[in-house]
Amino acid sequence: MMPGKLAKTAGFLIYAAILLILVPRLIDSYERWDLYYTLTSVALLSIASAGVWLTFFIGRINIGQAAYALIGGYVSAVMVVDHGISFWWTLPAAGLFCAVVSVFVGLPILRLRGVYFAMVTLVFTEVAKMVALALPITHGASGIVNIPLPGALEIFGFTLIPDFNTLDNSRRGFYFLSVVLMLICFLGMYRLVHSRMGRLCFSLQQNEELASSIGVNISYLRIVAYAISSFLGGIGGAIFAAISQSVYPSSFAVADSINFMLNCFLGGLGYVFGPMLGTFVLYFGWDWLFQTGKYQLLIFSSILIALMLVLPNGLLSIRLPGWKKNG
Amino acid sequence: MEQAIVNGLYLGSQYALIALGLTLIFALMNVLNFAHGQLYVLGGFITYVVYGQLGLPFVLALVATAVTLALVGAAIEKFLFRPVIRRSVREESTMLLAAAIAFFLDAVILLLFGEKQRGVPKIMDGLLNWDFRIVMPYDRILIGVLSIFIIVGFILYMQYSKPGRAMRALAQDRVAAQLMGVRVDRYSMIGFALGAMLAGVVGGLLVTITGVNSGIGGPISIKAFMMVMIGGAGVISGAIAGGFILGMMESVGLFYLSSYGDITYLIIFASLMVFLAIRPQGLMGKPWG
Amino acid sequence: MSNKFPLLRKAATVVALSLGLTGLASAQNPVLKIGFVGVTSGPAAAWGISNQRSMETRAAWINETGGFEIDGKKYDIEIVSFDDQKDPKRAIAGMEKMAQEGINYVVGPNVDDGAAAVRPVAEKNGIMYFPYAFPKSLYTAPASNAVLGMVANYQSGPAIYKYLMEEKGVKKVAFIAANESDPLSQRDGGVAAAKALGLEVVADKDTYQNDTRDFVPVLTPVLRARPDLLVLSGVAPGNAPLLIRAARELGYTGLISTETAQDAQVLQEGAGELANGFISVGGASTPEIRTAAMEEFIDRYTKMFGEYNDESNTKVYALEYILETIKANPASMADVEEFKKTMDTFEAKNIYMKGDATLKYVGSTSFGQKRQVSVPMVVNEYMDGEFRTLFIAEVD
Amino acid sequence: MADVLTIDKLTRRFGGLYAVNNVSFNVAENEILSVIGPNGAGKSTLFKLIASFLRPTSGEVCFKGERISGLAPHIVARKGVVRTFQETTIFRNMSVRENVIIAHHLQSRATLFGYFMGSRNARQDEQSFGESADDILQLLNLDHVANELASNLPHGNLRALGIAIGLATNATVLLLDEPFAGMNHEETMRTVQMVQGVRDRGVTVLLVEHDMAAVMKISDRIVVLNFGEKIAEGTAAEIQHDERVIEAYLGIEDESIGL
Repeated sequence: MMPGKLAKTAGFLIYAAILLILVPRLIDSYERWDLYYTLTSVALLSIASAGVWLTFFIGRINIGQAAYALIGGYVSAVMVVDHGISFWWTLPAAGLFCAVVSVFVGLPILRLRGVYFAMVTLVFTEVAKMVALALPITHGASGIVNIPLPGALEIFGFTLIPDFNTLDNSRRGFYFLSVVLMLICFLGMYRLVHSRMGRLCFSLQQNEELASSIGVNISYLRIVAYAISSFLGGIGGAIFAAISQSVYPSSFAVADSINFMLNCFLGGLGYVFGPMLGTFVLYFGWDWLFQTGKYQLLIFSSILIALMLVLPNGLLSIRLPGWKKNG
Repeated sequence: MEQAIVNGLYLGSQYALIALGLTLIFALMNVLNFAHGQLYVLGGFITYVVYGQLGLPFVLALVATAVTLALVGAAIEKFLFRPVIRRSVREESTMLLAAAIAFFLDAVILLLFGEKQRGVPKIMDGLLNWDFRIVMPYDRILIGVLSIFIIVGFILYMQYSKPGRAMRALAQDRVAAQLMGVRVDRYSMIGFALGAMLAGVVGGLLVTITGVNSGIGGPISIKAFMMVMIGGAGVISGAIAGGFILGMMESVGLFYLSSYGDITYLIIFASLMVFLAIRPQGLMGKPWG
Repeated sequence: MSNKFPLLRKAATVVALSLGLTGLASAQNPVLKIGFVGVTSGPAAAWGISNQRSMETRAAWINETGGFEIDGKKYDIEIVSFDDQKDPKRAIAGMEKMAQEGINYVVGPNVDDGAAAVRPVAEKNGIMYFPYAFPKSLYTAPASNAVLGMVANYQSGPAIYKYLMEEKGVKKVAFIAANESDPLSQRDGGVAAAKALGLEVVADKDTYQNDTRDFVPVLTPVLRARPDLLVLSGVAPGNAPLLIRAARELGYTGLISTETAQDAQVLQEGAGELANGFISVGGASTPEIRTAAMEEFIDRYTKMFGEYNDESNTKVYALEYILETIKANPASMADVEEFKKTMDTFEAKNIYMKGDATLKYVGSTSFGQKRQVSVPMVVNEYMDGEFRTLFIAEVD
Repeated sequence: MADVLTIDKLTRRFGGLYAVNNVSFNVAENEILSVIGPNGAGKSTLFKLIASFLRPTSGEVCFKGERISGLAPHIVARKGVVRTFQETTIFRNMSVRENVIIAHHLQSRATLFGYFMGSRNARQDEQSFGESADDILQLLNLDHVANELASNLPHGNLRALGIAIGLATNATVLLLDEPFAGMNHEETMRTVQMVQGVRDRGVTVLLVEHDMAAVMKISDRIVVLNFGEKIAEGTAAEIQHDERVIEAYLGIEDESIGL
C-alpha cells in the first residue's frame, strides 16, 4: 500500500472516530444536547449536498435537490404510516424511488446545460411541491404527521439497530445514523471521483463533445450520476421526515435547493469534501449569528460576499497555492 | 375571455420589463442575477418613500428610483462581480455571489423598510368598463402603456445608441468585442446599471398597483428566470416574448383551469420543463447559453 | 402616522432601551426566559415579526415596571428568539435550542409544517409551545404540549358566515386560498363550515401562488360566479389589500372576509377606501373595546419599533397566558405537567379588553381537551383606516 | 485496398442553405485522405456528419458496409470512427497523461461499477491504459509534458495532444480537424510526421485542412469541396491542375494556396 493511501485511510479513520466517539462524548459531558440535532442536520444536508456536488462534477448546476429530498421524505412517510413498513426498509426504498424518478426526469432535461439546466431543476422543485399538494397519496395540504419513530432493525432475530422508541435519547440515535451514512456517502463519493468513473464524469464536465467522440456514452453517464445524486437527496429527505415525524409539501422548498447548491459552492466545487465543509460552515455560521438578532441575515450575507471576494473558488481552495488539485 | 386576454397583456407588459433587465445582465456577463427581484423591491420602496411618504410627484419618484438603482447596479458590478469573475475558476461561482447579494439586499430592505406590505395612493382614479366583458382601471392601463413605452425605448436605445451597440457587440462575442476596441469593463458596468435600473423602475411603476413588500424579491427573481428561459437566455426579444407568454399563460390558464384546483401553475411549470427539453435554447436563444 | 423612518426610530429606541436596561440591571431580579421560534426573515417575515415584537414589547414593559410577580418574587422576562426561516428543519433546531436554554415555554412556530416538526422535540423535552397553526392533530390527544395561540378558522369561520347570512343576506360564497398547506387547510375548513350552514359554495378550488402580485387574473374566474361573499382563506396580511383591490376593480360589490388577523395600515396603503367593509378577525383590536392597558401596549410597541402592527392584537396574548398560568401555579415554572394541570381550571382577568372578559383555556369542542387560548374573537370591519367591531364571540 | 468508409450522396441542409450537398467519396483502408476547400465550403459540417454529431438530411455514411449515420456519436466511436477537434477541444483541467488515459475508454473491460469497486479488470485496465498512454506520448513527443495540466500546454503540443487522444481511442478511422492550423513551417512539418506515424500504426486518417502545403505533402488523395459540393477528387498532382479547383480558390489570398 502506498504511503499516501495509508495516510488518507488513517485520516479518514481518525475523522470517523472523532465524529462517532469524541463528539458524542463532548456533547454528553458539556450537556449540549441541542448539538445532536444540529449536527444531524448538517450530516443529512451534506449528504444531499454531496448529490448536488456530483451533478456539478458532470458540469450541471443542480437547483432541484429539494425535490428529491421531498419525494424521499414522502416515500418513506407513506410507506411507514399508510402501509406499516419498517422505516429501515423505506430508507433504501426512498433513495431508489428517487433514483428511478430522476431517470425519467433526467432523460430529457440532462441534455440542457448551464443556466437552462439550473432553471429547469429549480422549476422541478416547485413542481414537486405542487404535486405533493395535489396528490391524494401525499394527503395534500395537510401533510403526513404522527410518523412513528424508527423501530428495531432485526435480521435473523439479531438486532442490528435498536428500536428508537426504547432509546433514552433518540436524538443520539439519529445522530449516529446520519453520521454513519454521511461517512459512507463521502467515502463512496471519494472512491467514485478517484476511480475511472470519476475521471469520466470529469471529462463530461470538461467537454461533452470530446468525451462523446472518444466513445463515452455521455447520456448514460449523466443519468447514472444524476440518479446517484437523487438517491442521496432521497435518503436525506427520508431521515428528516423520520426525525420531524412529519412531512409537508413545504418540508423541502426552493430555499433548500438553493442552500444545497450554496453548500457546494462554499466548500469548493473542485473538492469532494467541499459540500461537507460548506454545509457545516453555512449551517453553523447561521446558527452562530443567532445572537446578532435582527442583523443576523445582514451579517451572514456580508460574510458570504466577503468570502466570495477573498476565496471565489470555495473554502477548500485556501490550499491551492503550491498544491496540485486533483478533484 | 376578453378579460383574460387583457389581463394577460397587462401582466405580460410588466413581466417583459422585469425580464429585460435580467436578460441584459445575463447576455453581457453570463451572470444569472439572483438579486434581480431584490433590486425590483428596492426600486419599489424608493418610489414608496419619495412618492408615498414624502409626497413628491410620481415622475420624480421614478427618476429618483432609476438613478439610485443604476448607481447600486454599477457598484455591484464594479466592486463585486468584476473581481469575482476575474478570479474564479468556474463561472458558476458568480451564482453564489449573486445569491449572497440577494440575501444582503433582503436584509437591508427588511431593516430599512420593515416587514409590512406597503402601498401608495392611486395615481389615477376610475375604470374602463366595457359591459363587464372588459373591466380595467385607468391606472392599470396607464402603467401597462408606460411599460410598453419603456420597452420600446429600451429597444431603440440598444439598437441605435453608441453604448447600446457596444453592449450588443459585447453580448454577441465578448472576445471579439474586446478586439474591436469595445471597453468591456465599462460597458459591463453600464449594462449592469441599466439592468438594475430597469428592475427598479418596474418596482416603482408597480408600487402604484400592487404595492411592495420586503419578502417578494426571491419569488420575483424566479419568475423572471422562467420568462428568460422561455424566450432564450440573453436575448432581448426573447425576454419580451417570454414575459408576454408567461403573462398570457397565467391569465388564460387561471381563467379556464381555475375550477380544477391547483393545476394552472403545475401545468405552466411542467410545460416549461417539457418545452425546454425539446428546445433547450428557448424560443430565440443561442444554444447552450 | 409617523412611520416614515422606522430604522431611525428604531435606532433611537435601541439606544434609549439599552440605557434604560442598564439602569434596571441593578434591580437584580431573577430572569424567566420565554422562547419564540418563528419566521422573522424572508417572504413570510411579517408573521413572526409581529409575534416577536409583541413579546418583546410586553417583556420590556413588565421589566420596566419592576418585573413579573410569581409567588411573591419578581422576575424579569427575557424573550429568546429563533428565526426558523419558515423551514421546519430549522424550527426543530430552534426548539432544541430552547430546550438547551432550559426554556419550558415557547411561542410559535407560525406555520403548520413547523408546528408539526417541533412536536417530537417539545414533547421529549417537556416544552409547552403555542403555535399559530390550525391542524387539529397538534392539539388533540395524544398530543398534549401544543396550545393554539389564536382562534382557529374552523371556529371563527362558522360564526362569521352565520352572522353574514343572517344580517347581510349572504347566500353564495366563494373561497380563494394560496396554494400552500396552511391556507388550503383553512379553505377546506371554511368550505365545510359554509356548507354546514346551508350556504351555496360557488367556488372552492381556486388558488393562487403566494408570490402572486397581480390578482386580477386569479379573481376574474372566481367573481364570474357572482358570489355575495368572497372568503380569503388564510390570507397573508401583505396579500389581503391586493386581493381586495383587484376584486373591487373587477367590479365586485359583494362582501369580502377572512378569518385571520389583518393590519389596518397595510389595508389603508394597499387598497385605500376599496378596503372599506372588509371583514377580519382580531383580538382586542378596536378602540371601543380596548382597555387603557391595550392602549399602552400599542403605544409602547410603536415607540419601540416605529410602527404598530394590528396582528399583534391577537399575538399579545400568548405571553400573557404563559405568565398568568405560571403565576396561578408557580410549580409550573419548572414543570409543564403542572402547567397542564392548571390549564383546566385556570382563569384570570383579561387586562386588554373592556368588560369582564377572562383569560382561560378552551378548545374542548374542537380538540377534546383544553389546548387553546381564549382570545376574544372580535370580528371587525375595516373602515377608513381603522377597524370597527362587528360582533364579539367566544370559543368553547 | 478495401474501402473502410463510404460517403454516399450526403446532404445536409440548414434552413434553405445546403451546407453539404450530395457529396460522395470513399476512404480506403490505411490511407490519408484530406478534405479541402475555401472557407464555408462545408468541410466542418461534413466531418460532423461523418462522426454522426449531425444527422444528414439525406444520404448516408457507411463504415465497413454498415450504415453509421444517425447513430449516437459514442456508438460511432465505438465502431472505430473517431473525431478529434481543433486545439481548444481537449480536457483542459486534466494532465496531459490523463487526457490520453481517459481516451482509452473504448478499450475498457470493467464496468462503471467495477471501476468504483476496483475490480480486477479495472486494475488491469488502469495498468494497460497507463502503459499504452506512455507509448503514445512518446510517439508524439509529449512524454516530457505528460504531467502538465493540459491547459498550460503551448500551441504545438496541444495539437499533438489532440492527435494523441485520437490515437488512444484505437480508432480504425481518425478524423482530424485542421491539425496544422496556425502553425509555423517547422511545427507543421513535425505534425506531418506525427500524422504519418499514426498512419503507420494502421490507422486510416481523414483530415480537414486549410494548409495546402501540408495537405499536398501528406495526402494520398484529396477531396475538394466548394459551396457544399464536391468539385474534385484525386491525388495531389491531379488536384493541383484541376481547373475547377483553381477557380474555386481564385480570389483567395495567394498564401493560403501556398505551394
